[in-house]
Amino acid sequence: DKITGSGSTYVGPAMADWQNGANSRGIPVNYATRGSPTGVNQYGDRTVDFAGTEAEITSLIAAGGGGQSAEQRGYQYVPDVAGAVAVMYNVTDAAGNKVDYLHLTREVIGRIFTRDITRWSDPAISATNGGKALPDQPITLLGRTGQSGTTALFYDFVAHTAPGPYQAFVRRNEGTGIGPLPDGVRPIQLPYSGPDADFYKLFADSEQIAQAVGKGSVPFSIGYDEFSYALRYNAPTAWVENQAHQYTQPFAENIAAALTKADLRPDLSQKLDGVYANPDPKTYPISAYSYLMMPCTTGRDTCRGGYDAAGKTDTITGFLEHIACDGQVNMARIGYSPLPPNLAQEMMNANARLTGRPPKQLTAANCANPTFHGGLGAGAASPPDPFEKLGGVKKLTNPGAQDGPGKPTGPSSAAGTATATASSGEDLANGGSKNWRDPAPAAYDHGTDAGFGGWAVLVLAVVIVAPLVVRGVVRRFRRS
Amino acid sequence: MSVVLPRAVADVPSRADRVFRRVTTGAGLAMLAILVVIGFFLVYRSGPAFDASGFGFFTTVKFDAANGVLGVLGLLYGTVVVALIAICVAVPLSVLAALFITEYASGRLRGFLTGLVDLLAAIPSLLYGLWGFSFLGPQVVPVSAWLTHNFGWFPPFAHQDNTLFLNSMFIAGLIVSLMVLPITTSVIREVFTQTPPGEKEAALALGSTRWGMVKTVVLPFGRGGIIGGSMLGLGRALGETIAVSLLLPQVPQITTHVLQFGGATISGFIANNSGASGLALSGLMAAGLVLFGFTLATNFTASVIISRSRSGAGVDA
Amino acid sequence: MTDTTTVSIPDSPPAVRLTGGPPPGAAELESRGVAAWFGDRLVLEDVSLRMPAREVTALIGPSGCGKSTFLRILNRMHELVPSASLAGEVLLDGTDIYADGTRAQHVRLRIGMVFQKPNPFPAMSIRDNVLAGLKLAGVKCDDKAALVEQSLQRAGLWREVRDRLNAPGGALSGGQQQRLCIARSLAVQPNVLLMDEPCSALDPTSTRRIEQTIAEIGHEVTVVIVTHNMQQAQRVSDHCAFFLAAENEPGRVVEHGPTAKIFGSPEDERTHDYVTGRFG
Amino acid sequence: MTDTTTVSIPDSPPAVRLTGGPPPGAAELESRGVAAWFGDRLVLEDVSLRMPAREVTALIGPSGCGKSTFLRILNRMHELVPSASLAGEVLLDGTDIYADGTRAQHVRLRIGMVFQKPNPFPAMSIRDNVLAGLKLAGVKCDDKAALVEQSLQRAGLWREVRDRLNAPGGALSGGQQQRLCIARSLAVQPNVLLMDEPCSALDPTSTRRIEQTIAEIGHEVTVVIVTHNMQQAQRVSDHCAFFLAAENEPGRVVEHGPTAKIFGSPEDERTHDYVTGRFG
Amino acid sequence: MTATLPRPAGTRPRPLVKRRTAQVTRADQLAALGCAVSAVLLTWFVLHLLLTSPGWLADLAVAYGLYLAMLYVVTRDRLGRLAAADRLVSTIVVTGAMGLLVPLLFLLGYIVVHGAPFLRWGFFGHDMSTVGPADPVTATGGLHAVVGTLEQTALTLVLVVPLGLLTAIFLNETRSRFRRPVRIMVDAMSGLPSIVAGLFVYAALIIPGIQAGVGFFSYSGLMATLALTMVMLPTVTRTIDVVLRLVPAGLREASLALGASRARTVWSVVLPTARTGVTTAVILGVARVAGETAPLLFTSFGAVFLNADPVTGPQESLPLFVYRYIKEPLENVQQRGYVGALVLILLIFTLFALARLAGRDRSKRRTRRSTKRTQETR
Ligand SMILES: Nc1ncnc2c1ncn2[C@@H]1O[C@H](COP(=O)(O)OP(=O)(O)OP(=O)(O)O)[C@@H](O)[C@H]1O
Ligand SMILES: Nc1ncnc2c1ncn2[C@@H]1O[C@H](COP(=O)(O)OP(=O)(O)OP(=O)(O)O)[C@@H](O)[C@H]1O
Ligand SMILES: [Mg+2]
Ligand SMILES: [Mg+2]
Repeated sequence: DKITGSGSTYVGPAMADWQNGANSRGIPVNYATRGSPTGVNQYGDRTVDFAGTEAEITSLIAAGGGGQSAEQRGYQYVPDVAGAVAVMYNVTDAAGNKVDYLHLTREVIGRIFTRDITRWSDPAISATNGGKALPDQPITLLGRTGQSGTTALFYDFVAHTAPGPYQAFVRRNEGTGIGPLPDGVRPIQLPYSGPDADFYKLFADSEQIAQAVGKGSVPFSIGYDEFSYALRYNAPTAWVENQAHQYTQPFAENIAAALTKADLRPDLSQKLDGVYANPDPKTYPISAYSYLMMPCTTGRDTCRGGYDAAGKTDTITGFLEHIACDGQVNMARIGYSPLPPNLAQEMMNANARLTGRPPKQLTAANCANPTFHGGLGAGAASPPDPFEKLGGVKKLTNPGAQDGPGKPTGPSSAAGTATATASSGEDLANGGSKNWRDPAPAAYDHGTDAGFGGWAVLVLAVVIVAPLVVRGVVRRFRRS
Repeated sequence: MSVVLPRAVADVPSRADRVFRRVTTGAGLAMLAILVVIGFFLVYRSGPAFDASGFGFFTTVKFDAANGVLGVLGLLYGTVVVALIAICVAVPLSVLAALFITEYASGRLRGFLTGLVDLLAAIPSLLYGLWGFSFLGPQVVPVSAWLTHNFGWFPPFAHQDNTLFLNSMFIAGLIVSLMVLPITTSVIREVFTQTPPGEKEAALALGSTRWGMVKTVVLPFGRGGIIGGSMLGLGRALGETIAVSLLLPQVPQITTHVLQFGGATISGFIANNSGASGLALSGLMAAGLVLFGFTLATNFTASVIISRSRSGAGVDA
Repeated sequence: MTDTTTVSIPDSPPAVRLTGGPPPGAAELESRGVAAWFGDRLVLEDVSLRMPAREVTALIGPSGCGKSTFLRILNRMHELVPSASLAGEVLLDGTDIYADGTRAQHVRLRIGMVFQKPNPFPAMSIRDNVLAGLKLAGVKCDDKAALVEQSLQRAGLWREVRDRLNAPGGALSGGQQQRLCIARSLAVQPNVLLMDEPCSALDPTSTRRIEQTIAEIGHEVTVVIVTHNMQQAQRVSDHCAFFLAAENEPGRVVEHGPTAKIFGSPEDERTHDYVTGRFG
Repeated sequence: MTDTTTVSIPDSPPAVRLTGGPPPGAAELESRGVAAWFGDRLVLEDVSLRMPAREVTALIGPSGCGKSTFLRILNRMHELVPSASLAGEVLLDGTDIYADGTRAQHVRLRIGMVFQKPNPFPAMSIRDNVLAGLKLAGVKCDDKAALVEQSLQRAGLWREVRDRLNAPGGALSGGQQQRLCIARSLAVQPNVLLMDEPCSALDPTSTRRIEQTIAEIGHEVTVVIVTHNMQQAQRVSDHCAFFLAAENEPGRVVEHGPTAKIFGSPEDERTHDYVTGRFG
Repeated sequence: MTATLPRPAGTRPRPLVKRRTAQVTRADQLAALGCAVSAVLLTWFVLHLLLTSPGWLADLAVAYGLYLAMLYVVTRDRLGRLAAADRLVSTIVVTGAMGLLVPLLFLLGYIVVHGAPFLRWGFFGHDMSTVGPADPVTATGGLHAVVGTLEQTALTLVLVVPLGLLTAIFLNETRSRFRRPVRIMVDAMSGLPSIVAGLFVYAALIIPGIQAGVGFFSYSGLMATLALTMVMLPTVTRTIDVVLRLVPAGLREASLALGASRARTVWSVVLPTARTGVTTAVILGVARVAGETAPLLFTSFGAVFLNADPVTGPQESLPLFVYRYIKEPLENVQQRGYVGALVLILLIFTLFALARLAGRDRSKRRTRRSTKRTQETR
């Protein structure tokens, strides 16, 4: 039987790859990306057979986003792939040049997104960016409208890296969309009113955010999004400091490194404290697993029975097997990181919880998952941090270490060395005066009435009115 | 002479006629029934939402099932603003285009343009949205910037610092205006073609220029049609979904700043929340019902205006 | 009375037998105290006229006096207008066509009608147009080809179209279309034929042809014709009725009688004024 | 020639001066070898006619022979029909109105036209209707009230409407509307007035009034009138031209000359047939 | 007296040379050209030499404004105030008509440019179930979407045409007292936003159906069809209604006068006469329905594999196909969306061309009728 799933957009490209693989081996699977909460609700309404989600049911219920029906149907979480949330930004420096080298610590990110840091000139930001202050402009935050699994993941990170500001933020915004949150439950929705909302620009989907950042349409803004969208729209992505004080971007090796420290609770839902504080120097801290939500018969107290049709059970177990092994091969190439062996095995266990039969044991021999073979697959490697070449963040920030902080922060040096962000480099760097990406293009600036209108009126008068007046005078003269 | 009274005339229909009458009446009543069922169901299912928020449903800006806050005002506001912008752009263009087709273009061109208008109407809303999102939107940004810079004192053109011009109700309105152009143009064109040729010739025979003729005959005659066509366009604009859902952030809010980022419409909001369940779904139903009522009202006003006006006879949009 | 130009009319073709059609022969039509309303407005009052079988009766009068209305009452077309109502009786060979239980369809089958504007069915061929009456009214016929030929010949159209019976009816000229409509009405062999200004949209030549046709068929069916043209009325009719409506009053029959008398020595002065072209 | 009933016409009101309008007085109109096409179809051929100033010329002929087409050629309305074209010359006081650089608006201002169906601007008041020509053609006038009175008086409508000059033009009866149209045309003081069957949609009384009006203004402007009604042509016109189109041929002028001659002793047999009502 | 109306000199008619009666003379054209040139030059002078131009849009606007102003002034000088206003308005009207044309061309061009390079015949040969996100765009397969669109629209037709036709006949050819309410309801229904129709099907049929375990009511092409029917029914009914109204009343009367019953008249006279018009109306309705997206999100859900059975299981259609891919983050996946958009446009154009073809002889007849009408009005 065919199975249908819906939900997370975060896992969308991966799901496309798995569907294709599964379908070509005769496992008919159909998945639509409609957002995690939608997926969970449709799952609960039994209109789909499984859901893809990053938001847990508890957060969903806390935010009033539904979820009760899924509880009734019964569910288990099954991790399917590892991904990361990127931090994208659009900032210009004092000279009006586009900044594309931003390095941020985890704490600073947390404080920015809880509006503890509210201006780009904040010393906490300049401290990791060559010491030179960015313009004294308010920070505009970009986020997702409504409920989103990505939001949940990101704010879990924020909650851990800046707990104080986070608590204050949540308390401030209880009545403005975030909802009253029980302990440990993360918001899946951002405030749409109240004092903080003025500084939040909420977009309907990841694509709109990425486009806005990529096109530089919101000056002095920063937001979070799936990394693949950032790449697609050439949006500058921040380098994030990890526990080892290295700065990384969300490439597969960094995600994989980070998730080695992920704690899974008994129900397999993730506890990511370890990830955020992973001492591995390759770690990209905002990494997380994405989940499938599917029914089960035994082994969890949230189980409420399997599918009505045996065919569906067969299909989904086949699908999970495909994801666990062959499905992981391409993940690094499209912006994810493959599941480690233990979690791949968990997928088999999930199958067992659905069918009631003993789980299949995965080994390097029967599973193509690259992690079984000691790698991550093609496309996993991260480009080097552009600041490393120049001596590292520390050295840059320390004025004595080099011939001045200003120079390396210049756009040309960053663009020239950063391969990861090079795609955004070339045409963003030359933010000339006629470029409308510029927040205030020169021409409009000077084109006020005084300049433009005055001249135009004068010229018009001279060129058109004068001859007519002269002619009229001449005519009258002749007539008389 | 005594007063004559009409006599009753009864025809005896044949069997074929009786069947004919039954079948067609059945079809008509089926139509009636479908709508009644839809209406009834919408009302029934939006009951919980109305119960939950009472009259506040109409006065609350937010739509947030999380806190049990259900309100349609913000959505409705966005819907109306986008539709109004669309109409403001589309109607003048439609009038000009309709004038061109009926009064200025000759033979072949007229047929071609009439066909083109139909073709425009057949282009899917999705494609307009796609185009608007990836092409037109960015092109419009400098226009918005210019408007803000020079006419910022005019509230709708004002703009807060640090926001973007993309994803604005203005852009959405422009895209929707392209979608309503065909319908308004064809209604207005239809009305214009009904202008009595006698009056047009009378004006011309008095030595009038073409514009004089248009001004004294065609436009006054077509006034009802122009208004009615605009209202029909408005009805269409209110219901536009997918393009708007691609373009707007769908945050219910009330702001006069139409050039800047922000805005939500009922239909776009429903489309973006296609997985809602429980109270949220009920809320969406209620919002849908409000939208339905709103389009109904505009459509009816439109048809009343069209049929009341002198140009209305025989015109059916 | 008929035009003097003689056109060779072929020998009457063999009669074609219809089953389910009207009874054979012409019928007399008589109206008694007919009145007509549109909505609340009385447009015709107290019209009592006898239209003898096998003769041509012309209805004349200025515009708007109710001639068309009267004609449409004669074959129950009047009741098709939503707001219309009527009073009085119309006797077809002595039977009231408005009697209870009489089917309008049946009346119309017996009393054919030709309209002012030629209205052949544009989607049908010439042959199908002629046979349309049979098909529409469910009349059977043993020899359709013969019926088509006979009807077209009686309408004076046979020679012109015999080579293109499959051409669409809309492709003929105005006068030919009008004759096609006459042929179509004749094909069901009605007892009475009503004509409402059949020539007013036509050119002189076509008019002449149709007048000939009327003269021919006037010997076989009862013909009632409305016309604006005094000369035409004089040329084609045996009897004549003059309708007149004063301003804001219903139309009435001012005078009726043999055509010669109406045009030669009318009793009423208004008739005299009208037939001599003083108004109208 | 005019009807014998006399209606007291008030003394001619004081002349009103217009600036930017046509030159004062009547003008002679002459067509030379005029032909007209609709699409590829030639509907009128070789019409050469002189319509003398200050006289009434009637164009008669059966339907479809091109009278209206000819009339519309005389004031450049013909070219408004998309597919229409024409040949020949039309001389207004000796100048070709189709000459290069002549603007149609200007020609139409000098040659007024009254149509078959009354077509006042229904939403405008009676006064505005009369003044519409000035406004549309950009003619200035020093005393509008006087002009309105003068025009309405010449059209024989003044007494009936003087108390309700602000009533909408659409609220008048048909005959009044037609006279309003005449007044509207007269208000710009044209040199020629063309009339296309101005009475055919009207009742006898209105017809009579309009014939009187024509008789009056015929002494001041050149009038060209198309009519189907022989009696009317006899009553109102000084000259007469008979148009005729054989089937599938363009219309031509068969005969023209003084009205008395055309009706009394026509040279052409077809004219004779027509004016005695043999056809049409 | 005969002297006043002399026979034309010479018996032989003049050669028939059609005369030019154009409103616009050579001088007018030259004046317009001159104005255009000087407007462009002046714009260039002012905006590029004296000031810094804000962009091509501003150039265009300024040049256009200047052109209008100059044209007005020049014409007023040559021909007077009225003629100048006339010319000004003509220019503006032409511009307005271009406002109709230009966006259309841009839209079409955009989609063609983005989609055409990747469209292969293979698109119609397979579905997307075996195409991975990293595969080249040319490997895109849309068979499932095309099949879905065709099936859904065909099914919609099957539901809509009989009901719509009968209702239109009911409104036009009968005298029932329900006509008014039905007409009002049809009008009302045409105001039903498509998304609400989708929501209705979703909430009234799919969810309860699935929860009751009735396999029939789940995401499927049929459910999409139902939603589309609600969208299409009123429009089609109304257009057929209009077309039937165009059938001359004389034909109906002729038929009735021949002794036909009402049913017979409708079947043998009215419908054949209106056939082309009805066909056109229906095809145009189909074209509109084929591009409808919003209700499908709730009803047919979409799929990546071919599902030729419209009654069970999610089914893809072209609009969903486009919607699915244009929102994906990978560039080549987005391009798949454009390929789908191109195919959708092509499909709609084909339908449109069909409608034109079907409507052609009707339009001919209509022109004939309208010339007759103009004759009558004179
Ligand atoms: N369908 C209708 N609804 C209302 N009034 C009508 C209708 N048809 C005709 N009338 C009115 O009834 C009166 C008689 O009309 P009818 O058509 O019978 O006149 P007629 O003598 O045939 O005129 P004509 O010579 O112009 O054809 C007229 O005053 C007309 O306005
Ligand atoms: N707009 C038009 N398009 C095509 N043919 C036309 C048009 N107007 C008139 N005709 C044709 O030109 C010919 C002359 O028409 P015209 O109207 O001038 O005749 P008429 O003498 O005025 O007839 P009537 O007495 O009926 O008014 C007719 O054969 C007519 O069919
Ligand atoms: Mg009549
Ligand atoms: Mg005429």
